[in-house]
Amino acid sequence: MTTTQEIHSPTFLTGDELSIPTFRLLKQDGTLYDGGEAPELSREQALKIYHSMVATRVLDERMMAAQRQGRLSFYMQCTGEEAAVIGATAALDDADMIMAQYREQGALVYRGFSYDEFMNQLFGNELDYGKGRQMPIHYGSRKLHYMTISSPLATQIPQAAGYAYGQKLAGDELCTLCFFGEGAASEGDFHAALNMAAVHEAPVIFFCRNNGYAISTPSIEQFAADGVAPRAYGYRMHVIRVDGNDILAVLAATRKARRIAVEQNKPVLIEAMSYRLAAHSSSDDPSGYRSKKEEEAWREKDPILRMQHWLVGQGWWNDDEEKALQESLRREVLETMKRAEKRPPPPLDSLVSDVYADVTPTLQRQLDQLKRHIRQYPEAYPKGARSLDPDVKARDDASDAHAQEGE
Amino acid sequence: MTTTQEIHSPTFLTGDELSIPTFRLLKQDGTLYDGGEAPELSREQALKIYHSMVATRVLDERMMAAQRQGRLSFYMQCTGEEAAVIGATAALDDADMIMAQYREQGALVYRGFSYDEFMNQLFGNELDYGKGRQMPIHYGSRKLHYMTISSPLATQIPQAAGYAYGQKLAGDELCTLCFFGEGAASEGDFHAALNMAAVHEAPVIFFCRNNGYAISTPSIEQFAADGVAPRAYGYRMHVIRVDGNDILAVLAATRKARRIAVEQNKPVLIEAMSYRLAAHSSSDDPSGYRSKKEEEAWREKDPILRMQHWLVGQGWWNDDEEKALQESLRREVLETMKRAEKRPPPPLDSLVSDVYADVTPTLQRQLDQLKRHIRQYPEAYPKGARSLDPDVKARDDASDAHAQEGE
Amino acid sequence: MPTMNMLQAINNALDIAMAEDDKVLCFGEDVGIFGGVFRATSHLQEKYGRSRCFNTPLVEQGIIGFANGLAAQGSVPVAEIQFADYIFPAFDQIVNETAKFRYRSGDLFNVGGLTIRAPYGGGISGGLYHSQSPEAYFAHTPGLKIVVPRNPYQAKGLLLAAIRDPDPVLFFEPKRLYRASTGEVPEEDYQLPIGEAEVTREGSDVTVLGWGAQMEVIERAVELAEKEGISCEVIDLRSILPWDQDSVVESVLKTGRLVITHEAPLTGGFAGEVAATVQERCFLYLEAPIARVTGMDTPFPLTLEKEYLADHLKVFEAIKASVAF
Amino acid sequence: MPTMNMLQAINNALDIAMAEDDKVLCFGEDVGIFGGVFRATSHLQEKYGRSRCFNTPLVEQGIIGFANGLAAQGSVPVAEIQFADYIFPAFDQIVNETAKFRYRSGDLFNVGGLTIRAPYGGGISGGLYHSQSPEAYFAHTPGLKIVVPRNPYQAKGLLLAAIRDPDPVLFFEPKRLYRASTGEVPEEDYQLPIGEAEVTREGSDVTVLGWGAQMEVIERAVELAEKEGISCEVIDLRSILPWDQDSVVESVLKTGRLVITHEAPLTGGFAGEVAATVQERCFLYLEAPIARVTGMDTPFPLTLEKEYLADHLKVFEAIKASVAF
Ligand SMILES: Cc1ncc(C[n+]2csc(CCOP(=O)(O)OP(=O)(O)O)c2C)c(N)n1
Ligand SMILES: Cc1ncc(C[n+]2csc(CCOP(=O)(O)OP(=O)(O)O)c2C)c(N)n1
Ligand SMILES: [Mg+2]
Ligand SMILES: [Mg+2]
Repeated sequence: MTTTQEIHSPTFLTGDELSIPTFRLLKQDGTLYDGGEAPELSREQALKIYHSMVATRVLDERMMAAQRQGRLSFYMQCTGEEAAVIGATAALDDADMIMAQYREQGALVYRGFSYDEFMNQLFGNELDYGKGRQMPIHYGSRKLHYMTISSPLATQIPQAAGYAYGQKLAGDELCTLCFFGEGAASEGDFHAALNMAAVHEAPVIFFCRNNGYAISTPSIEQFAADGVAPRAYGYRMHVIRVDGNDILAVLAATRKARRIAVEQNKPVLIEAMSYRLAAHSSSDDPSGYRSKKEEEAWREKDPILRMQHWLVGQGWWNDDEEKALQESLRREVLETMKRAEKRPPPPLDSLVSDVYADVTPTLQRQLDQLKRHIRQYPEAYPKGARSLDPDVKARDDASDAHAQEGE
Repeated sequence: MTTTQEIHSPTFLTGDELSIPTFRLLKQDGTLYDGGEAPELSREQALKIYHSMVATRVLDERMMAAQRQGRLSFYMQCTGEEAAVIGATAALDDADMIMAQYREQGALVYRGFSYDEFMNQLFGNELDYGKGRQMPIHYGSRKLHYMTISSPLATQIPQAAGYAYGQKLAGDELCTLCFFGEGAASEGDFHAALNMAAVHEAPVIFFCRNNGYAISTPSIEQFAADGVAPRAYGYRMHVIRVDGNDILAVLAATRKARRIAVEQNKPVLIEAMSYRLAAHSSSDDPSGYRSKKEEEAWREKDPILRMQHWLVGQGWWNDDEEKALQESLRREVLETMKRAEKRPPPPLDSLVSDVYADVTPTLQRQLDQLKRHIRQYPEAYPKGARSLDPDVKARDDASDAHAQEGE
Repeated sequence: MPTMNMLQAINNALDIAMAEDDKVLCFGEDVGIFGGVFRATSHLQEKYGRSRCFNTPLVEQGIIGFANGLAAQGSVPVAEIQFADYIFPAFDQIVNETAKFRYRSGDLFNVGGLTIRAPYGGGISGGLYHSQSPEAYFAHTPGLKIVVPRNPYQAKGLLLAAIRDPDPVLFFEPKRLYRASTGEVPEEDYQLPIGEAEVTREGSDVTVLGWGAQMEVIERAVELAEKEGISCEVIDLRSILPWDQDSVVESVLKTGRLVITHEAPLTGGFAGEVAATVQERCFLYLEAPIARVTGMDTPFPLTLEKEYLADHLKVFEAIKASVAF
Repeated sequence: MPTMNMLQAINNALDIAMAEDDKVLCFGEDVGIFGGVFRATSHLQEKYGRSRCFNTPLVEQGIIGFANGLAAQGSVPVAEIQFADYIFPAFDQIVNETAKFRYRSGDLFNVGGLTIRAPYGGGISGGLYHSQSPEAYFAHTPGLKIVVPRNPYQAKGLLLAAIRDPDPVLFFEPKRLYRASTGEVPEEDYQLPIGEAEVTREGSDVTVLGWGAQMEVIERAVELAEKEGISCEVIDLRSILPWDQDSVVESVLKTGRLVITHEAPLTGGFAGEVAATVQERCFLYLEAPIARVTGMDTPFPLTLEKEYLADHLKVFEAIKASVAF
């Protein structure tokens, strides 16, 4: 439906006539802005959120260090964006589906993915739910309603629209939250997704993490507009821009978005303004494309510290607790890492399973041929050769774990 | 760059806070709206525009009739949208590139594509610049700066951005105008194109013909927003919505858009509101998805009549001239159609030329093999068999024509 | 048994699937009230409502992305791509997503419920963009199944099997036969197996292999050949992926000769895969080179379409040449 | 002659092309100031300015659409796709547009100036989406040229030829060799022919054919084979499309045996096309079935990558089996 207003001189609109403000509640010192009202938040949930943020940070620090030591092939940090990711997750029903990009491990932490589960994926061992097929950080959990990460960017956005539409038809009263970066939002799939969700009224929350960069590309070379939020006008979609380093604002905004999605069956767009404090990934060195000064300025806005200040102000947290938490998490990371590293790789058969629901004759032939070949050169394929004389016990563990995960 | 305005309560924007008005100059009776000012338009150009509109309408009527008689395999009409297409074209420099969708033959008429040239394409004969390879209505003309039509929708939109960027680098002071339908604007390529053009400041005019339908799909099932225009906000792009049946408004808007594009190197979006008065194509029957009443309401807004009324008001046109024009055009269509129908098909070699700049050995082998085969069964391949005993004269004509077109 | 054309058989299969399981959804461009530009989804919106049969915006990558999400959620989407020529904007969603969904997640998630229907092929004066046969583009993608029916009976049974198959299926419909091919089709529910070829005619001198609309071309060629005393074994591959190597190999071991035909261009076409496999598995039994009769290595033309196509005369000549080798 | 690794050779070729012709542009994700995630475009923005070397938004279909438009206009775009695994969103622009531009317009317009560069292939612990070898997906597309270099010298000469070729070229770079492969590379401008294979080693018992990073694998396999007294003729196909049938056929007519290897999965891979063609053209000369040593018919795995890959031992075994047949 188009508007019926008329003009009789050729006046162009330029976008300057509208501006989308940023929703903020918490100042960096942990106090609220005047007029700001904290969302309802029990001490218990507040601490769960905070623990998750810290646990994510600690995991990231340790694993990046492990990567530098050569223990891990690849890693990506959530650092700087924990409030955006965990605040959004905390606003959801635990059964809502999350379809993330790759930098949202905080959501999994919040939902209870254990360090062991992280490590098994990172090391692609026999207990990895993904069976060692994808690069590190491509987590997934069926029981936690967290879709397995896929590297091609933005593909999950229209999928989230479809998933949410299915939830609506099923009458689940659930929604899907879809995370993506401001870079990924340039893909054609973004446009497809938002338009389809709006037309078909899918209960989906599109959550854009605008962290300023897509690898080396600053957002100013990604789009000419005032961020991603104004695109909502193109789909007549509810939209809010929120300070992504402000846990309370993210929580409040996402809760409200969820109500719009689930109660009105309408998609919502949230743009969380934040900053990727770390490198893009372990393969990246940001000094080639941005200044230390810029990084420092953002380090001042650390979302975890901000929440910590608020918690302390509430009387819910103190330095001793902080120290104890940090230490226990560090210890746990190191222990679980050691366990996971030592675990054997997935069995050879996992090379051909899950391509289809059942292994096809052609794949069976290819597997048999591979086995014959490995028998000839077992020393050249140590991981595969293990499977030919399987450590039955290890395998049983693995299938137990999978059975659990599959519910 | 994002705005710095802040709010402290989670207020969602919904799109209702903005509305994009429609620019109109001409009422259906040919008089101007109060406060409207006609763009500068010489009698000569006005008549050229009008002639082109009528010539397009006549061509469409006759060719659709020819299709119904089985003389033509397929046809698509511009009917109802002549003002949008021709008004936009008339606002351009003749050397500006036009990249169209398929329903914009009016642009070619305006630029001087002859009925003969149309017919040769429609009948895919040896004089067709496209060498009989594409379906009817896939016109192209290098000398008239009109890119050959391609059926896959929206692919020309990012191409137009790139073409315009090249024009800018070349310092041509020219722009590219890209036509597309409101349906095609749903494709991922649309988003890619507008974003890239905005970021890289390409002098391109994106001209959306919003004619209410994409085949059977009404625009209300195409998008939830107020048309296509609000998407410009997502790219910080100049935008105007114009009455597509109002030749003066389209002309004025596009002229201004062209100045923004060429002088400021900025892309512009124009949304022309109109209606597809005819069926989608000769394969379509609109009675399955829209009412006669709706069609009638739009027939009242006929853009050609509207311009005619204006011309008569200017004292530049009368009934006798109208009658003479109609008759001569009808006659010309029929004559040129007869000529084109009788023309032989393109030679057999055209099957393998232009796949690459030079015919590859494999293709040469395939052609030779085909020729041997056709020699065996000449009666089964009458069009191809002709080439084996070529009518040298006809071929020479064809290559003359191509030489001309290639400049 | 009623007589149906291929469109009616497809419509009937969709109707049965939607009636049986309300998780089945049909959508795509113009498939709603209009029933699709070919009318394969006629009356489904009336019967099952707008939420289960609907028009989508005009965006193939969105249609398949949306369908992938629905399938992952547990729905059973049947997505239509209006012409197979327009499936390419969805190539990433199909090849990188649909095909790899189960594998990459270690079977935590899958999109096995997905079926993608698309009319394909030439012979309708469609030129470059209403004629393509893109099956080989997808056949290089483990995780997909690809099915092409040759007549209404096959279309219904294979489509029902595709919708219920635990893996995602690309279902290419020979649009040239939509109305041209008619035949008896049971009214009841039935399925035909995916992954199995069918020997439609037994013979001893040469095996002739194809799928979809080419089966009709093969029939005409084989009739000419039989008149010249050549005994042909005809195989409809039906599934391009996974394909039934064993049935083809068995036939060639018997006849010693193989002619494969498809509409798509030669280079990189699926006949190459079949030929490469068969020469390996039947090496000592082959009495003539495996012949491929295909479209030419060019985009699909219009005016000279007849010359371009792999028609019955070209297949016939290839059969003769194989036997005479 | 300076020693360069493959990235340096590519960077050098781009530099030469941009210096020579200011219509040459380089763009893609992160190719600007950063010089690309692999640094193939290092310093080009500094040297030639932001208007000729720039970052694009993150949208592959847009990159190629934009590049098609530029090429049609007369510019000479060299577009980078960050990983070949991410070329699929641009599949429609490449297969329906780039490839068919000249043909459909009767040569009024063409995008011959276009070159698309993309790093491809496995062996870098990249899993499903940083390892694919998609050449066969494109090889079914008349109108495209496809080139894959095996070392720095080849990379420079072929890339310069690709940029200047009158047809659009897909240039797949074996990223595993980016830094691993070094060699002497002339500083001057030179071109190597597109469409011609190269015999890199002469031999008499068996022909071993590959391209790109597989050439290194073949070298190792052939060394093992030579130790066992098997004389191998090695061919680097270099161009996948159009491919040099005559050179391959000539070699097989001599050796009577052919082993083809590529990283991509078996089914629908380009080895099938080569095998199908060679069995037809060399039928009476073949002394063993043509063997294909390829990736398995699965998505690309991670932990068991070594097991999955078509490595030198598998190629070696295939050579032995061929000779022993
Ligand atoms: C389709 C596709 N193209 C390119 C890439 C390579 N790539 C991985 S991450 C990335 C940048 C993403 O930026 P953004 O979406 O802003 O997310 P952020 O990393 O900032 O969280 C790119 C280009 C990819 N994974 N998929
Ligand atoms: C990629 C692609 N998908 C589908 C089609 C089939 N198709 C041709 S025209 C059309 C409708 C286009 O509608 P719109 O863009 O509004 O243009 P209009 O016909 O109204 O001028 C469709 C779906 C196509 N040509 N290309
Ligand atoms: Mg980012
Ligand atoms: Mg329309």
